[in-house]
Amino acid sequence: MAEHLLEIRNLSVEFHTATGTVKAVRDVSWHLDRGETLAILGESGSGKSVSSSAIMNLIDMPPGRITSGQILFDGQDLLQLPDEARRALNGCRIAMIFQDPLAHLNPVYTVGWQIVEAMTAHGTDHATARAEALRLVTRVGIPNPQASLAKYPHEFSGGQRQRLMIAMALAMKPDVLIADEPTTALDVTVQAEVLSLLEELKQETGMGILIITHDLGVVAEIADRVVVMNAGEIVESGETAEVYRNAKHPYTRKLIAAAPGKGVFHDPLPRAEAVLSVRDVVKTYSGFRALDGVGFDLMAGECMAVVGESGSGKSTLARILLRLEEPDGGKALWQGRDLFTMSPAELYKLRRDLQMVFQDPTQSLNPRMTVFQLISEAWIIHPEILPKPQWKARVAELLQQVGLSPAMAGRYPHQFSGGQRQRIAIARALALEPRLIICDEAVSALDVSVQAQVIELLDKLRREMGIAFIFIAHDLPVVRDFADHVMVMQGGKVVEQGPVREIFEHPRQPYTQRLLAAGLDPDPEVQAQRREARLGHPAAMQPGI
Amino acid sequence: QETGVRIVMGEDVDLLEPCMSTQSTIGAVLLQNVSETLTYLDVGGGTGLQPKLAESWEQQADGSWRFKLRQGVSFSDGSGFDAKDVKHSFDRAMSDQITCEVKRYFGGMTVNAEVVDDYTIDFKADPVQPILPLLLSLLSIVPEETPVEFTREPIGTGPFVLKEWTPSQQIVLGQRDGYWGEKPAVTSATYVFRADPAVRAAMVATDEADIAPSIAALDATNPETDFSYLDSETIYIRLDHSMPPVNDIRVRKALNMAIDREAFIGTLLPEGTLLATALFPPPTLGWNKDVQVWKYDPEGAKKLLDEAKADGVPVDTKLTLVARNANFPNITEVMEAIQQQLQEVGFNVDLQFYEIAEFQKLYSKPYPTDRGPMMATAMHDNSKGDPSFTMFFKYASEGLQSGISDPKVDDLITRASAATGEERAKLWSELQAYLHDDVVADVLLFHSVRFARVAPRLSWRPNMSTTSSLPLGEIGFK
Amino acid sequence: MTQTDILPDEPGFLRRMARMLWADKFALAAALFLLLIVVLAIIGPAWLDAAAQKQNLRGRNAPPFEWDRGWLWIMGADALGRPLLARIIVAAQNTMMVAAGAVLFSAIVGSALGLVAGYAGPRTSQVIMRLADVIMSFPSLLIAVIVLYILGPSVVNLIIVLAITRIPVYLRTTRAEVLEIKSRMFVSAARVMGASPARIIFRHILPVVLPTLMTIATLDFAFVMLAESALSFLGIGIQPPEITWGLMISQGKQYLTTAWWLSFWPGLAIILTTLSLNLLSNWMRIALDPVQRWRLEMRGRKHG
Amino acid sequence: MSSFIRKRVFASLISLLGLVVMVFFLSRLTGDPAALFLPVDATEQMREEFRQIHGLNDPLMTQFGRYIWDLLHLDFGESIRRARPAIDVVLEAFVWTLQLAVITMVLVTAAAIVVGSLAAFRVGGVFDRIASLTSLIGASAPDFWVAIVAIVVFALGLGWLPTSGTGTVWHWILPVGVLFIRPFGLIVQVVRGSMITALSSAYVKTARAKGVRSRPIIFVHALRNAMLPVITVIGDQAAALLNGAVVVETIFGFPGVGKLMIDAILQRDFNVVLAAIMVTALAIFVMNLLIDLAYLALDPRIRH
Ligand SMILES: Nc1ncnc2c1ncn2[C@@H]1O[C@H](COP(=O)(O)OP(=O)(O)OP(=O)(O)O)[C@@H](O)[C@H]1O
Ligand SMILES: Nc1ncnc2c1ncn2[C@@H]1O[C@H](COP(=O)(O)OP(=O)(O)OP(=O)(O)O)[C@@H](O)[C@H]1O
Ligand SMILES: [Mg+2]
Ligand SMILES: [Mg+2]
Repeated sequence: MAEHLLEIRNLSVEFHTATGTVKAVRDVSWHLDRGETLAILGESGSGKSVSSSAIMNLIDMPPGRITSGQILFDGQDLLQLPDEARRALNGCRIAMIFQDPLAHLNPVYTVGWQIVEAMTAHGTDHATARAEALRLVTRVGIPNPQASLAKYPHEFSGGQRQRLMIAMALAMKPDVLIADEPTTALDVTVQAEVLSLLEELKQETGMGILIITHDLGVVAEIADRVVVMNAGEIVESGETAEVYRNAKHPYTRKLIAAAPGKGVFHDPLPRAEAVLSVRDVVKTYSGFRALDGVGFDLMAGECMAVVGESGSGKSTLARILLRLEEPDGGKALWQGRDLFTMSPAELYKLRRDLQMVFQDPTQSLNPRMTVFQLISEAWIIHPEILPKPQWKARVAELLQQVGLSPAMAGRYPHQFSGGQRQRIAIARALALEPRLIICDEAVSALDVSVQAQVIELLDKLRREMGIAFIFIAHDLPVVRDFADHVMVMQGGKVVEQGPVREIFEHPRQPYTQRLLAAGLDPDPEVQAQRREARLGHPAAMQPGI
Repeated sequence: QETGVRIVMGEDVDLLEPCMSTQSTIGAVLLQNVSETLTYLDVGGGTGLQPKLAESWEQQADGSWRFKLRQGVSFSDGSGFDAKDVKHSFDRAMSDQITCEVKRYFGGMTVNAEVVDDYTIDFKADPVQPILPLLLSLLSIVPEETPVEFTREPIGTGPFVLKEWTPSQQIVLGQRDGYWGEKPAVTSATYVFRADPAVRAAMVATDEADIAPSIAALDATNPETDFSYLDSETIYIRLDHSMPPVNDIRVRKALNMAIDREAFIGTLLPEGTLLATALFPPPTLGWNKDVQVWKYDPEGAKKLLDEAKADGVPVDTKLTLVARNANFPNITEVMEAIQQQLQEVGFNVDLQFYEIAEFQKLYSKPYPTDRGPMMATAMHDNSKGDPSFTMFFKYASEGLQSGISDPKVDDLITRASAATGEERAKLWSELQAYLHDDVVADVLLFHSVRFARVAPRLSWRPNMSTTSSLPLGEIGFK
Repeated sequence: MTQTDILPDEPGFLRRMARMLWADKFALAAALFLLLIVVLAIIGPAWLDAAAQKQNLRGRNAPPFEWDRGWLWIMGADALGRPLLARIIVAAQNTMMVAAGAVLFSAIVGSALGLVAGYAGPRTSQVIMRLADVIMSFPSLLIAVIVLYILGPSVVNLIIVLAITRIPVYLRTTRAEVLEIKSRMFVSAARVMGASPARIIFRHILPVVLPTLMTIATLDFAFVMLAESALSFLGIGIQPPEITWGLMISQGKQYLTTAWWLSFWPGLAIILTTLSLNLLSNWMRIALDPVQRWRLEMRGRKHG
Repeated sequence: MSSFIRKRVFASLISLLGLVVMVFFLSRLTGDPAALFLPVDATEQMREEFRQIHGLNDPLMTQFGRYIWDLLHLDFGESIRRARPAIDVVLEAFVWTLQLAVITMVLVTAAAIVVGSLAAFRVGGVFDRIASLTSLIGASAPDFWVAIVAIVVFALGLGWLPTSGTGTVWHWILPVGVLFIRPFGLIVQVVRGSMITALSSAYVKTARAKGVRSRPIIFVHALRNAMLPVITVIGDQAAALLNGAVVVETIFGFPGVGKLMIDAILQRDFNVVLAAIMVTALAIFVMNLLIDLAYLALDPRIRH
């Protein structure tokens, strides 16, 4: 057998939990060669992150345990290597981009320091490392790179953090890059830039890329081969195009079939009184205008998608509408009353009606509460919703609705995969039966089949119960399928808004047009054509990268 | 360091004010080293009152005392010593501008000093004071120029001068030239302060100090270096005769008989401790050696109590036994043992310890009105050789800490205080016996002893006066 | 993944705790020791008071490990010939009452104020913090003397005096942590759900701070047990012939070089109690933290 | 930042004033200095004169007014006992206390952080057990025990160190050593607890993925996150030292502010008490300010 750059043979990983052993990865094998991109697709919670953590020696053992297998890197079995040798490889020859960037950045150090450390840990001198860090941050498209290096993680938007993680991973130009959902929080234009950056580096250094993603478009764009995982096992693998065309395993077929963006546009709802009407919201962070005169109207049962550049203030808008942060100006009338000037007591009464699914699911779940406690807390706070005897049944129902097993109710957040946590957060929001849910990248970490299921659920709630949605998303196909209304943001301003069909079919603003053009198609062949077209017309790319 | 000595004391010296040198910590540094007095009581040698800056004294017809002063004496600042200095020293100490401790010994009398000539001075007291020369052994003489406020630079006629004083750390005395008397063998003395007795003992053992005037009895294990001495402190339980059941003499007797004093010695209190029959120690004028210590007789005590009870005395009343914390070593255990012994014969005793200020309120008049029957354990110090320093305060009806009011006692005190010589001694003896046997004024317990540790290179032994002064002149080297 | 409609029944909380306690033998021993102390504290005075108070000057400072006098004398006797073991057992009640009282009082008041200071606005916080500064720079002895003079001596006042001086450490610790924790996203999430400040504080913030507070509290236990005897000397609180371990130690202090056992055994009792409390609180820190809990659960499995 | 400090200084001055008022009036409720300064046998007339001289006969408000007036002229009054300016007495002692506190806390902090972090790195390991056990035993042992035993061993037995006093470097070793123990035990435990949580967080995984060595992971990545409760407790312990280390001062004859303050309180030497409290309070306020600044420096999330 030819020597591969990285090869995993028969890897099995299990976790100990209070309710029994969880077999997270079962007998998984795959390989990655130099200059190759391998995509791992699969159900959320199917063991993708765990198996890649195993490569980096990052599984806590115990409670985790590698029960079998080999991880061969350059021919030597990593599992047999002493810790010190593995440490020396980490970051230098094998690097990883984590799925959940906020939790994975150290909150008390500046991002500059953290990126520099990735290099100094392997002997680069400080000055060189600093220069390189600046270059990297510029390359991943962080605005105002010099100043950004001195900022702390919590001062960045979700997508910016993700790009910082990418910069950190690329610092040493590793041989193998493991990218765990590197673009979930990126808008398509930035995503395109990041993907081309990876591609470029691959050409340049012969790096092998292992990319874990749910986005079939991303797979189509960069992957040479794919591996499909389901419930801890590999169900299918092969050339990207081949798998797309002739998927053999029913799960793969289901995945491909579930790819969003093929439905019919929602027709605009009949005009009615707006439940939420927002005007001229302004927010500044020490001089920086994160929101600049944002305004829109939202009717009951309407779903408004907010799309836009990463860092354009979408999450900030969500936080401000929920009064988690104080606005510097503007109005937000909820059923005629201004949310911004409400007293805490009034606000408290309204809380139940306005819910949010946060962009970083891990951080938004109290690590000391079980899933059951997390979800049922809603009913403790608002006892009028559900009498106690029904809690268990309702939790089970909610978990099932978001595609989780009720058996998981006794587990704690850290025992879940990224996508599973996101679904817990959705279930929690639904438990309150609110009138408005703000979903900040609520489905970005879900594989397309689960995503479809969740979207369908949300759509049903929208139709049947008149729940309004503010749906912050990067994934244009999903927006296309789910939204009634689209608002496009850039640099803290609303650049364009209108009914979904209008925006998608007749975008007026150049930014919107660029955004739509940058969308990826799940079909590798279609995507290959687009790529060629794009390379032929470099002008389509955003300058300055 | 050969001829220097290092002395480790238990308490920091706050002041080096000559008029305060009746306070033992100050006296230990100043008395007879820096400051001298007209007369000097030789407690250790047993020779009584000796001349110091006064060469002789006599009582005159009107009861006043005339002192002839020593000539050719100079203060350490160079000025000469004469009667004006004595007068100033006295007036300064009595002034109401400063609070000199020595003043308390002159309470209840008015004394006037009159300069007769440069080396003669008269002290006129009203009422007449037979023990005035003794009282003057407490007054340190300072130069005439000393201002009437507390000084921190003591000037005296003694053989030593204050060389260095780092508060809370050390005091250094150095020998001076031109001292009128014999040149001491010691040329300098360094005083340091350590509150913990074990540390003081250890310091002599490690040769960090030469004399530790007071160490714990338990640490006094080395007969080569450790010596015991009677320290003139007497421990007793003051009874309050104004309240039942203690106002009944049988009850007071029972209290005395219930306590097994012997059992304490060599156990909780060091060997050498004396049983007390008076509130002043044996080498005091008029000591009555015929007064017998109350015998330990629990049965007798019980019987007395039963009798009293039969007569309607409320003997079951709860008696509060109060004591001052850390008043003397082992006080907690001693008090617990006493409490138990009292309880064994049928008393109902509650033990209470107090901080000094709180204790003072209970111990001195005016007594709290809601006090209930209270017994105060206290210590009294009289190393001055005369019972008058004790009797009035502790037993006279007007006495500040008196628990009794007995006309005969009052009368005896007045008469004894005015008497001299044999007569005085006799009256004191009589009073001692009367208080102890007839009035059963209080529960007298012990005359306590202390221990000193002395480096082997010194030929110096502690005695009763060591508690109030430590004349460096007495220290010799082997 | 099998889909079931009912939630699995978790093993009962107590059973789970018991299993985790069993897994950590140190903590188990600590728990048993504390249980013993508590039992002794309850029954001790009734059971052994007479023996503990019976003086016997002939047997004073009797050395330990002499079997012929009976088991009560196994630790030797004190300066009045009273058996030390009996005294330690009898003293457990007062000691525990005062120590637990003072520690709980200061911890509860301190952390409550700290939660308020951390969660409330800057003005309230400033007032509370400066108050803490004042308490922090108020010498405990002065508080004791003042309380003694104004309120009079009693055990409750003793507890108050001991507690007051320790309030600032809980207060400051809690506040510092609250400042950080309240910026965490799960707190925001709870706010969005409409959780009341009380719920956020007690359900979301407090559990994170609690382990640290417990660590401090366990060591304060030792501190309070020792400090209490220092205040007895002012006449406040426990007085001989009532006993506490702290008092026994200070009474035995002068015999340190001649009869070490007088203060050694009560000292050992304090050390063991503190140690047990600490081991237990360390165990609790792990047992109550879902992220760490495997350390105990895994071990439990292996052994049991 | 400077407005933060300005506000803080202002608030601290108010609390200092409050402290002075409180101590002034409360301490005067605790008895008559005359009774303590003069011997029991002193006459009432002498007491009266004493009160007159020291202005204790004036109405309390007059006394207070006079005190504040003098204070505004930076006159802290005279020590009754020592017949010299109270502030001189206090500052002399405070210099020693400050040195002792700084030296001890620097050593404690360094040692406790290293030991606590390493213990947390391998929870339940041999080092963890040994470090925890010894530090806890030390921390719960009565301090005078430790002090006396240290003197017996190192000065009397081995003759390596002087028993007590000041003067050379050697004189510092025993006092600092004894003072070291309790804060060390406490801080080790707090560091350990806090570090266990920090070491299991996701950013530590990131650091490992970057190939950072264990030592910087512990001492750079995790430690800073774990520091909030730690510096609070360090501050608390430092405050305790700034208030004076009574046992050490008593036993080692160390001329610090602790024994001075106790003596002054027991003697009701009010001016010294007030001056001492003001000086130590000032030190504690400054220290708390530094600690609050340290919070801000350590955790950017707190800055808002
Ligand atoms: N510490 C743990 N204890 C118990 N179970 C765990 C633990 N960590 C992960 N798991 C389980 O292992 C399985 C695989 O998780 P993993 O994170 O690899 O999923 P994933 O494929 O990356 O999913 P996603 O796409 O949602 O990120 C999940 O079912 C999860 O519940
Ligand atoms: N606490 C903060 N301090 C300073 N700047 C902040 C802070 N929070 C957000 N910002 C800035 O505000 C801008 C908007 O951030 P926001 O999180 O709203 O972006 P977003 O639109 O949600 O982006 P993404 O899609 O990447 O999540 C960003 O440029 C970010 O750097
Ligand atoms: Mg994952
Ligand atoms: Mg965002």
